Amino acid sequence: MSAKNPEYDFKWCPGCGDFGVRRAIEAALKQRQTETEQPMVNNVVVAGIGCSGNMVHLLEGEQPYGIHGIHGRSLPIAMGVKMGSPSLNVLVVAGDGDFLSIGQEHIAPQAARNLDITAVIMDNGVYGLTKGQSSPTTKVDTITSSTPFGKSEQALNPLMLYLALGVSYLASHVSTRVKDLGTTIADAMNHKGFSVVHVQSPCTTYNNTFQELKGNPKEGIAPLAWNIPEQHDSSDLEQAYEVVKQGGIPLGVIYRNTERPSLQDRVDEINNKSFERKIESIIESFAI
Amino acid sequence: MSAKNPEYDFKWCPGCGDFGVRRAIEAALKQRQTETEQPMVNNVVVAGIGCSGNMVHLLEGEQPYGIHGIHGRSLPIAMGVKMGSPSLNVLVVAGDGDFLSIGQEHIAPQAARNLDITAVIMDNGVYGLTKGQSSPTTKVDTITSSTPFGKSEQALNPLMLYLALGVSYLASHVSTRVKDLGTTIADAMNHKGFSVVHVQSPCTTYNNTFQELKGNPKEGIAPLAWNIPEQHDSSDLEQAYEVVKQGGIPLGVIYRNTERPSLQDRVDEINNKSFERKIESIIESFAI
Amino acid sequence: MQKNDFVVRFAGEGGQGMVTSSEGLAQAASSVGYNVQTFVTFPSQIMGGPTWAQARVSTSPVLSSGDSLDVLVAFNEEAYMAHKDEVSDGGVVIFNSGAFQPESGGNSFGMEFAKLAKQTGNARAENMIVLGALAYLVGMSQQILDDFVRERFTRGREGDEEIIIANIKALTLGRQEAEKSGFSLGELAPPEKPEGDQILINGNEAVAVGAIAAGVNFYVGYPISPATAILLWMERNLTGEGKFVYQASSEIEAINAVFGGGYAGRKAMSATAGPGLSLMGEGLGLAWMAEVPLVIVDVQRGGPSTGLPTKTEQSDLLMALTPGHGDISMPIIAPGTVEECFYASVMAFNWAERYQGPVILLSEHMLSERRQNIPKPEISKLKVENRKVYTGSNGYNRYDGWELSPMPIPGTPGSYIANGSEHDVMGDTTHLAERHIQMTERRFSKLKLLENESYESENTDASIVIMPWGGSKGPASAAYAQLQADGADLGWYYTMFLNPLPVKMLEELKKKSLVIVPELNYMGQMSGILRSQGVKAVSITQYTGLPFKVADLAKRITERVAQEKKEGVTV
Amino acid sequence: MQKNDFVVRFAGEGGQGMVTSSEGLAQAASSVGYNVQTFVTFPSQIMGGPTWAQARVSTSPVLSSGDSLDVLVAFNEEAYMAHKDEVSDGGVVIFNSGAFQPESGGNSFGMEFAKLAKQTGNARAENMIVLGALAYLVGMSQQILDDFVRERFTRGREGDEEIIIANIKALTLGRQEAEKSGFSLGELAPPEKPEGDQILINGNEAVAVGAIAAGVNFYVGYPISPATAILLWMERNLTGEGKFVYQASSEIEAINAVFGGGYAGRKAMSATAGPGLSLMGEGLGLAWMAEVPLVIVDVQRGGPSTGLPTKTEQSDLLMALTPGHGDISMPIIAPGTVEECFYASVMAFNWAERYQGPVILLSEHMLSERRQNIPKPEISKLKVENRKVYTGSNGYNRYDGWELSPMPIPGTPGSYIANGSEHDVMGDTTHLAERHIQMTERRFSKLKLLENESYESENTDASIVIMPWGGSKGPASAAYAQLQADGADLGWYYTMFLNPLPVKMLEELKKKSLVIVPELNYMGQMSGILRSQGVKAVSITQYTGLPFKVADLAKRITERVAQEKKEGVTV
Ligand SMILES: Cc1ncc(C[n+]2csc(CCOP(=O)(O)OP(=O)(O)O)c2C)c(N)n1
Ligand SMILES: Cc1ncc(C[n+]2csc(CCOP(=O)(O)OP(=O)(O)O)c2C)c(N)n1
Ligand code: SF4
Ligand code: SF4
Ligand SMILES: [Mg+2]
Ligand SMILES: [Mg+2]
Repeated sequence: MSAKNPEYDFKWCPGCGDFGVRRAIEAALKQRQTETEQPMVNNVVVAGIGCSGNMVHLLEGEQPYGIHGIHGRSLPIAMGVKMGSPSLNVLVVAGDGDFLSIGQEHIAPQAARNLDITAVIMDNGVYGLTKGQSSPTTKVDTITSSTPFGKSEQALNPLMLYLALGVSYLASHVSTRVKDLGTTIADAMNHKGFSVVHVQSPCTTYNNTFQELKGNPKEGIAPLAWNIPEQHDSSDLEQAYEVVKQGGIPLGVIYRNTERPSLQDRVDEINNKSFERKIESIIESFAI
Repeated sequence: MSAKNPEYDFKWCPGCGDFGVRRAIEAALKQRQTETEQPMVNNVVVAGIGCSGNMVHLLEGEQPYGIHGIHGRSLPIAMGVKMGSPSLNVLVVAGDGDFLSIGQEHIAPQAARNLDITAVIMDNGVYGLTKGQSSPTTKVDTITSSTPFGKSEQALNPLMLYLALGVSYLASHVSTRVKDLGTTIADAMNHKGFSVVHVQSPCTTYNNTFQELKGNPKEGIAPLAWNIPEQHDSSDLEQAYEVVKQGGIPLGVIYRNTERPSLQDRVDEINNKSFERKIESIIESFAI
Repeated sequence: MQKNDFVVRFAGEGGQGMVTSSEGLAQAASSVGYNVQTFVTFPSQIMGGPTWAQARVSTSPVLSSGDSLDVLVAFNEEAYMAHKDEVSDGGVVIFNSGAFQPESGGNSFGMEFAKLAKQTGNARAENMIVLGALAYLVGMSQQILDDFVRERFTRGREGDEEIIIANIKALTLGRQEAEKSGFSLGELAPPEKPEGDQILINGNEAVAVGAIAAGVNFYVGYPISPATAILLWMERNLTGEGKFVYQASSEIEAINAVFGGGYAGRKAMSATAGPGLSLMGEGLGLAWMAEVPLVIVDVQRGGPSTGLPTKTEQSDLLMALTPGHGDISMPIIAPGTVEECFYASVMAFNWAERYQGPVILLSEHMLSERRQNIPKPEISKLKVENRKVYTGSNGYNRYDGWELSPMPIPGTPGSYIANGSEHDVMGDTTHLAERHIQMTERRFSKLKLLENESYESENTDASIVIMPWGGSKGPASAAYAQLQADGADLGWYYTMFLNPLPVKMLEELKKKSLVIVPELNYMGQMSGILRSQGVKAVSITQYTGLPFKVADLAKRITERVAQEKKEGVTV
Repeated sequence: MQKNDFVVRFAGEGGQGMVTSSEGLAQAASSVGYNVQTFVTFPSQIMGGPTWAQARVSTSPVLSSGDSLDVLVAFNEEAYMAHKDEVSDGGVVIFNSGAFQPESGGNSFGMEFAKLAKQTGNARAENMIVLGALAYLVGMSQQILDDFVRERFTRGREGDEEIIIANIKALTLGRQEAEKSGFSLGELAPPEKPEGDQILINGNEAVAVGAIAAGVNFYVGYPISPATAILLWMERNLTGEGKFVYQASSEIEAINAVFGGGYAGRKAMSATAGPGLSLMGEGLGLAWMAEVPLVIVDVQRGGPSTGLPTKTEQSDLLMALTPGHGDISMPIIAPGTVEECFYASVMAFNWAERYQGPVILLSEHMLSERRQNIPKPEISKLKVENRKVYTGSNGYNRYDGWELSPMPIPGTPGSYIANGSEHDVMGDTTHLAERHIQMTERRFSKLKLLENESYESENTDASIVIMPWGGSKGPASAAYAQLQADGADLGWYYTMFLNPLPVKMLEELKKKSLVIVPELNYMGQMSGILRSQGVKAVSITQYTGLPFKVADLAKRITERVAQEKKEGVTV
């Protein structure tokens, strides 16, 4: 827990995947700080509600700005922050429930706009904070506290969704590969446009998938996670679809479109085309 | 306008695509009535808010049940109706704004559940009822009343979205082919699971695309609409993606998965596994 | 006798230029110094459908759109049947004899609109034919309309002159037809030019322009009647460096984006109507909790639910006061006139910045579409308030203390967390009872900063007073004037600051034996609020989707006063 | 002297069995006829974190969780420091000497919880050690706990007997340790077995079981503290043919699905907390407008916004009354005890079906987790109401008239449109003023069907009365009893029917010189509502996230009464 504050009383459970994500984000923020020579207060972390969202309070070291708002609304809030002050770096941190269930409606518009922010999603296939209900990424038939007879809906494929919606940068990762993950997040932050880093971050208390992800050769469990081969051309959307269709958890950058203008580019263009209207001349236009 | 009611005062503009969709729906309802030998009151039409949603008031002849609720919420309402009374046929009618903007969050869950209803979407690439603002399917750079300097976001590809979310039946159509459309809607209603019939239904007042859709050889305009070839195997998801990737407006059934259980199948299964708990025995379980 | 005032209604099918006619008349009349006010209703369908628009022209300030019509222009039979009963004794109907023939002539005369228009060489000049006839009837000089036409159609294009000539010809033709009819309403008194420069503007525009005057630089909104016009206006005018305006994908996106913008240091705004406000409750609660300034305009329409999108009502007040769960009390400003729309908008931003939180501006359909001449705002005299900004170094405790504290702007030192959960001085989540006490009291203490003494009062010695709110101010003040003239002993109170109410006004109201609140809702929402604050208040309600008529309201006030005198208060 | 009542608190780290201990004690004590009530708070983190749970055991009905502690069981030093000041004079602390040693001994004694547990051969028997010690201190017979252990662990599995023996051994060990300490709180009076059968249940369960008793057959909900337990319970128990229960993707989906279910003829329900209710406003408005029955439970927690998810508060009342825009007035039932949770739930469904519209059941965190013995509901005596259903042929005008009319069920003749826009008799959209008048009055007239005379009153001649609502009923009634005993001239009113209020009660309240409303919010929400209805009401508020303490409340009531007698009402 951040040393700053003795009143704050939330803790992740021992072994929670979010610890790894935290270290990766801290590393990414530092890396970007060096690269851009901007102060830490140029970063704003916008969190969803969930165990994962508590990230915004738990980051150690020099403190960025933060928003811990309401469940599912991190993206529109982030849009407001970014378009309100375009020189800021805006990082969304949210869980699979927050981002893909109650907040799912907000992905399509930002993908279509190519809002220049980075979303780090901690997917544990469960609602952690409310103690173990099923989430959109929970596998069908899984028994959870809210699906005592097995989950009756098919799991959402978030990577496929992101691609279909036109997210311009997509990476997939696991929380255990802290160093790679940190570099990927920094890379995503460097991308001009809407970037999503979708991280498998197991919930040790309600859905411990560490073993499935890594595999366990002794017990004959093949690992779900696999490295995207070097030769993958992430600028090719077709190839990106191929990666996702292979299933499992690909590790690395799946797609990156550097051609598309970001929302800010578009807005700048319009603001250049149009001129600022002064209040006096506006009022004059209503003169009788 | 339905003869039933002189107080109702909404009319579609002359030439509006929704007229064609209306005739197709009327035909489909009649066809299904014959096929299933069910009375018309076994149908419930759940409408979104928009010019398109007024469909529910404008259907002529024998009247189905109807709901004209609030903007964007036709799917969850339809879920309630269907799961509340599974023997009903539930038909959603909504516009591109209603279904793909404010209501977009509701598609993924129903696709994941395979809720057994049919959604007929009237896509005119514009907000008709509020007089001409841009919608998610409005093309980038288009000038509309709300995008005076050109729309700054990329258009959503709804067909791609539906496939990515796992909709189990997908057809694409145009409002002018009334007969085919009617047959397709009836076919979709016959499908057990979540079916979407996405119809190009041009708005003659704010976004008249009749010519683009049909093409105009004299003026060298190639038609956007094209017939899906007979040999297309709609049970193959790969082929479905291929059809959508070809762009334009494919006409016909793109995808059809008849293997997946519907939500009702799942619920029945669970209800068979579990037993009804009587109130007396429930109370007894709390006895001291 | 000279007439000082007339009301004309244009009724027909959408697309026949009803709105153009009424706004054109208003523009022409106001340009020579008359006071004007328009009233417009739209049909629910997009094209066609029964539409009507009305204009009132007067030598003195216009308080209401007028109870009955001096002239009805009926473009078709349906319109004639629907509106003829509202023509006053001595009023006149001009009907389109090219379209129909009314059963009984009476006080009406016909012209063939289309045929006459064709004679001018401009088939689209029907409205000018009508305006010409009208001008004759109400005794308005030919010159006024001629000048108006000349100004309007001088656009520096080729053919301007032709169009001008055709239109003036149309005006003359119409005038001649009216002359032939033998009808006349007497001569219109010459304008008493209002003091100072005037502008002609409607309520939605006034809200938008007020926001610009207050420094709005961030706008995100979702289309919804009757607020869409504000979004569209902003899309065109909130342009240039450092401005952001955007159409959201929903009201939920809008409120949260506006929250983010406010946090980032912007003057952020969205406008919506009831259904949108119902979706913004959670976001408004967040802004209250995290102390982030923003302004939400609710242009009320008939409710509940999808309700009556094109009708007027004042029924969102209760919802607006507590749009979300928990202890919150939203500051609310409700303008009563088009002019107040402008100042309410400026004040809404001032309030938001001053107390660092969300403010709701409660407008109404009837104000939003009403075009009216108002004194030109003097920008140099406006007081525009800006945020108290933190300028120190890092390590700031943004939520320290029991009252307002300076707000850090991201990008500069002073990082903290804006938190929707209860939080400590840094914004980190906490569950300590002491903290919840401190923060709750802190949030409410800031409302004190919004207290002011801006209200109207008249005849304050009276024990029974009228206190309308919002757009009912106009009809109520006309009714009040009428009752005063009739010798009634009534007082008058009015403010656009509904929450918090001006303290002194509230103190005075508490001493009254009865406060009568005319309002356009069923529940009597405002009088309930006043009673909860210790005022003996009752409502006079109406829920028809239309504004009060002055005579009707005056009668109901008289009845209520008589009842009060008989029974004493029964609240 | 015999003790009639004791309060014990178990405090430590999450996962150490605090809740199990308090609930076990409650179960054991209630099984022999004591009255019990538990109180639980959770930390915000998932595992570990400071947790405490409390149980009160009494020979008479338990009204509050108890102001001060007879016994504190401290599992670690942090817990000891946080809670020791709440131990009453003469109370005792049992601390875990395996974990820490308090600075000053005083009224405390230590045991090594873990070491003693190990001696029993069952390392998980720590709680039994503690319960044994506790039983000795409060003078509870060994037999009670032994029997409890025997019943609880007889599960028909192999090894049951071993576990029973180990646990009984643990109880005995604990008892011996306490005996050694020399402390004792005197002998607990034998139970006065309550009349009739009892069940042990918490507030969330009581709401859920009540819903089943009322015939709920459709439930869609989204997880949120403290309402999640209702969803989870339903997932397990609302099973079998014709039942539907589902986890929604959001509260917006939930309310709209429940609307659809209600329309389709179901008894439909969802449960949420404040943030969810804030998202349901639009859907609730639709149900009001289209006249569709449904029940929404709001288990209130600390607000606003994400607020204090694991703390108690009564601050959603204003929002619940008008959750959406326009003229709406949501029927509200707010239970004050665990028993009332059951009946409130039954009544909420009865109301929804009776007036054909949405009903809000306002529960609270403090009730939801409180486990208490209550008289076993007699199902055969419950009055369960069902919808007035239309059974005629097609062509029915569902919205004809000014009051309730039978509702058609889709699938049977009588098709109509449930419309969120203002509508005519068939449900088709219309904008006519007459229709809006008829429909608005129709919607409000139906509230009359909910009027009833179910309220408590005592000492009704007093001019100053106390009227708590919701979960503050318990502490308020204890305070009232105390003040009565001290000779105060105070009256008592209480109802769980907050909107509409029982008519006769409201009439009586209006005649009082002062109605004092203890409530857990800042704004004094209920007293404001009462004032708006003509009652001279003031609140005693608290916003700490915790329930009132009886002594504290009694003192504040006394002060308020004294002030009133000095000054007269100042509202
Ligand atoms: C409007 C609203 N609904 C529900 C909740 C309760 N809630 C808090 S977190 C959460 C889900 C968290 O799941 P996820 O986003 O996957 O985060 P995790 O805890 O797994 O990291 C829910 C339902 C809330 N805070 N607000
Ligand atoms: C909550 C809410 N927000 C906004 C509106 C206003 N509104 C009505 S219809 C509509 C969009 C209609 O567009 P679409 O769904 O494409 O239907 P179309 O009219 O084009 O058929 C909007 C924004 C509303 N009724 N409710
Ligand atoms: S519940 Fe799961 S996600 Fe939450 S902190 Fe514990 S391990 Fe992490
Ligand atoms: S506005 Fe467009 S969509 Fe609406 S009725 Fe007219 S043509 Fe059809
Ligand atoms: Mg999760
Ligand atoms: Mg559309």
